[in-house]
Amino acid sequence: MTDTSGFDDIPGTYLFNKDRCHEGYHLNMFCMSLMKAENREAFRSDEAAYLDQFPLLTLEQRRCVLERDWLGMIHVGGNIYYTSKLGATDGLSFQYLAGAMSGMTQEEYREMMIAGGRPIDGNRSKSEKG
Amino acid sequence: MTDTSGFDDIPGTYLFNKDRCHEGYHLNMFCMSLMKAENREAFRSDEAAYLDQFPLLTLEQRRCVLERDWLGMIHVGGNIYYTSKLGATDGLSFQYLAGAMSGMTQEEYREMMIAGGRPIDGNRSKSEKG
Amino acid sequence: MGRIVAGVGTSHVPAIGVAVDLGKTQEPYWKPLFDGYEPAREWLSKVEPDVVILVYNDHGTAFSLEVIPTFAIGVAREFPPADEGWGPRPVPIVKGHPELAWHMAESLILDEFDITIVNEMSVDHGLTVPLSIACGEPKEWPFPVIPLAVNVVQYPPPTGRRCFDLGRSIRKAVDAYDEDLKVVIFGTGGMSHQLHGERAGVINKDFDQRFLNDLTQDPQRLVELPHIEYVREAGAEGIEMVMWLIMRGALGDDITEVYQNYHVPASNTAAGLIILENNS
Amino acid sequence: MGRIVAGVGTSHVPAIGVAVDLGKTQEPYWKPLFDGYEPAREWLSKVEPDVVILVYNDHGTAFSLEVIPTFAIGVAREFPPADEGWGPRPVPIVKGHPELAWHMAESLILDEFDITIVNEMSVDHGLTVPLSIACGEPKEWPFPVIPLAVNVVQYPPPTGRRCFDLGRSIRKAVDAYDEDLKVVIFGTGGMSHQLHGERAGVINKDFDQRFLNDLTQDPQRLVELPHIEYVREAGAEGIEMVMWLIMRGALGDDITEVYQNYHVPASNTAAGLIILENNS
Ligand SMILES: [Fe+3]
Ligand SMILES: [Fe+3]
Repeated sequence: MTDTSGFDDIPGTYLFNKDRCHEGYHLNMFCMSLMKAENREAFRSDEAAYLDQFPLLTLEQRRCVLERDWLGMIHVGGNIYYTSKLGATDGLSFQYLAGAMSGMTQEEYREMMIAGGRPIDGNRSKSEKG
Repeated sequence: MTDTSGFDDIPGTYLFNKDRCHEGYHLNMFCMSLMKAENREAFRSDEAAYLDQFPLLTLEQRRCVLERDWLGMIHVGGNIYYTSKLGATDGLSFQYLAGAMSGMTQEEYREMMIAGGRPIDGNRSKSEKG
Repeated sequence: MGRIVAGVGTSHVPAIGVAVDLGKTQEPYWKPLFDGYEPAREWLSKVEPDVVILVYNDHGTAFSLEVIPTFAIGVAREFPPADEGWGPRPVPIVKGHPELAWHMAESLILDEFDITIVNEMSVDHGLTVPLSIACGEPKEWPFPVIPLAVNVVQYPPPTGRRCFDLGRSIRKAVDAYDEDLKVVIFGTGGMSHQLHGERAGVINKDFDQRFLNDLTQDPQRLVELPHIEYVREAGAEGIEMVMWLIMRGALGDDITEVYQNYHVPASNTAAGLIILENNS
Repeated sequence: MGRIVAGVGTSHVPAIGVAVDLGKTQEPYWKPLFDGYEPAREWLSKVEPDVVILVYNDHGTAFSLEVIPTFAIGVAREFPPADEGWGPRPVPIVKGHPELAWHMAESLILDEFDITIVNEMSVDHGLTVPLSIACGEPKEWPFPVIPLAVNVVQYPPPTGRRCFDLGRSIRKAVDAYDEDLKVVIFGTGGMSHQLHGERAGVINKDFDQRFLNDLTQDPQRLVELPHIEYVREAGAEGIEMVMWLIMRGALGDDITEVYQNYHVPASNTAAGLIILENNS
């Protein structure tokens, strides 16, 4: 079998592999539907009703969407290029989403990036981090 | 350049290459739309109006469709796997279409096939044929 | 580990599906053909594959001219029969095998085959007719199926060599699968037929029978056969036969032909069938 | 005959496009980055390519999880900018070059690359941001563009070696084109960035600068770099850098680096740019 377990040792990182593709399929396809202006409008006017069109979403996936739990979405198979379309619908930038997922305010995150970004040292492997 | 001119020497044969893909694009996409029952119904109830939804069809392509000029469709970029969907809409089999394109009645064509098919000898190249 | 125990080559003529669906298989036109399928059905029901990898081409159905993948593998749980213009065939939904299919996709891409991964698609006669040929009319297909769609409609199709090499890489992938699975691979399409133009109906029995025989006797000749030979000799749509080379490539050098059948006509087409058991 | 005269590597960060579209390029946050792009713009306006081959990845825009091609080439006359959730970018429609694109598709498939041919698609920031970086804000893009989309979103992307080899095959195709065409190839994406998860924001300047330098000094090291190295060292989305190897493979052995620029941050990303002239 193709062994991707090495990737699991990288902290705070979720390889979008076959399992995540499968788990997140309908969540990501919901996000993709927001590429159309009329769908964004429909979603904004009644989020729960719009989500009803995606009956294969799990309850947890729905919760993550409704509560804008950006890291939670990743945990249940969301892919950032898809969830960012929900972000765009809300007028949020990739930088806001990145901050939200890593537990920082947008301002803190922005300052970290201006200072050179999150350091790679200490962030390569869970054991190194541990 | 990739040279496909050798294929032009094969009589009565139209390689579906880049030029035919380009020329026949909208004709074939129209045919493909007939894979939905509701579209078949709309087409049947007013063929010309239905075709108006495909404004990039040439006049000749429209004529071929409206007159069911099956060989003509091939000459203007139609691909048999697409035009056969128009055939299916009309309740016609591949065998009917093949007969029509080769200038035979369905019965003549069927008999030819039962007798072993169109012979390959004499049908390999235009020069051989000529 | 997985094991490819056999390969099946078969035509996938739509009219064969129509004959099954309309209960015409015992009519004089069709009976000789279906009689020829009987031994293959018996063989397959004895083999009882755990999974079938079914190599076929989509005929402008799930894919259109909009997006034309050279090789596409279906990783979905199920694949509904497509509506090709006369309503979907009344056959069971095709169940997939996402675990092996994803494993194959990963393995093939890392082995430098540029596969397209497909999570949702319908399947046309190219896939369902071989199932009808091999299984008759069961309530459910007796095994899960991994669809492997090959572009042979838009020129250029993959070369014979590329198809054969893809077969070898499929074998590596199946061998490396970590569950015991008995796999049969189908290569479908052909044999000689031309569906379009003034030359429609061309049949070349010599070409076809040499092709069938050389699957065991001289596969290298087939691997090197250029596209134009298929088109000139076996009819424009005879080019589908390159897909049989994927099946052949997935078998080892040591194979045994256990059955061969050839019948003209099935509608516009020479219907061939071959069963090759893999000894290595 | 066609001639690939140069390769450009550049990031394609969406926020760079936003900065252009909202007129923010002279604000303190963005000015240093855009100042660094000036020499590249001057260089490109002097080269005046007849066609640009632009290697990028689609970010779940034209393609979705439904159908995931490993390599896809756009053969259309034009490609509209996509709506990625905030409306399409207010940039010109991208004109294609169907003649060269189809020739490449044919040549690549016959050379055993399993390309997906695409007749209709929109293009997202992955393609339009490099154009903004290279050309500023013209009324029309100054050259036709052949989009070459690579899957780097769904694991597994193509290997570095496969990308490099694809570049070589692209070069063969362009060389064999029967019209005089001056071609520049762009490899885009990266450099280090991670957009998701608790590790979002990771930047690895050493990795990036070594990558930039090794495009001329040790391309073989890059060709052999496994996916996990990119992900661990350059952030999960840093894997996009494999696409630069297609550009590098399309150049010969004898190349000259004429410009290099590196700036942190562009939003979440280390923005790199390199220009390599092809001497052979
Ligand atoms: Fe077929
Ligand atoms: Fe990107």
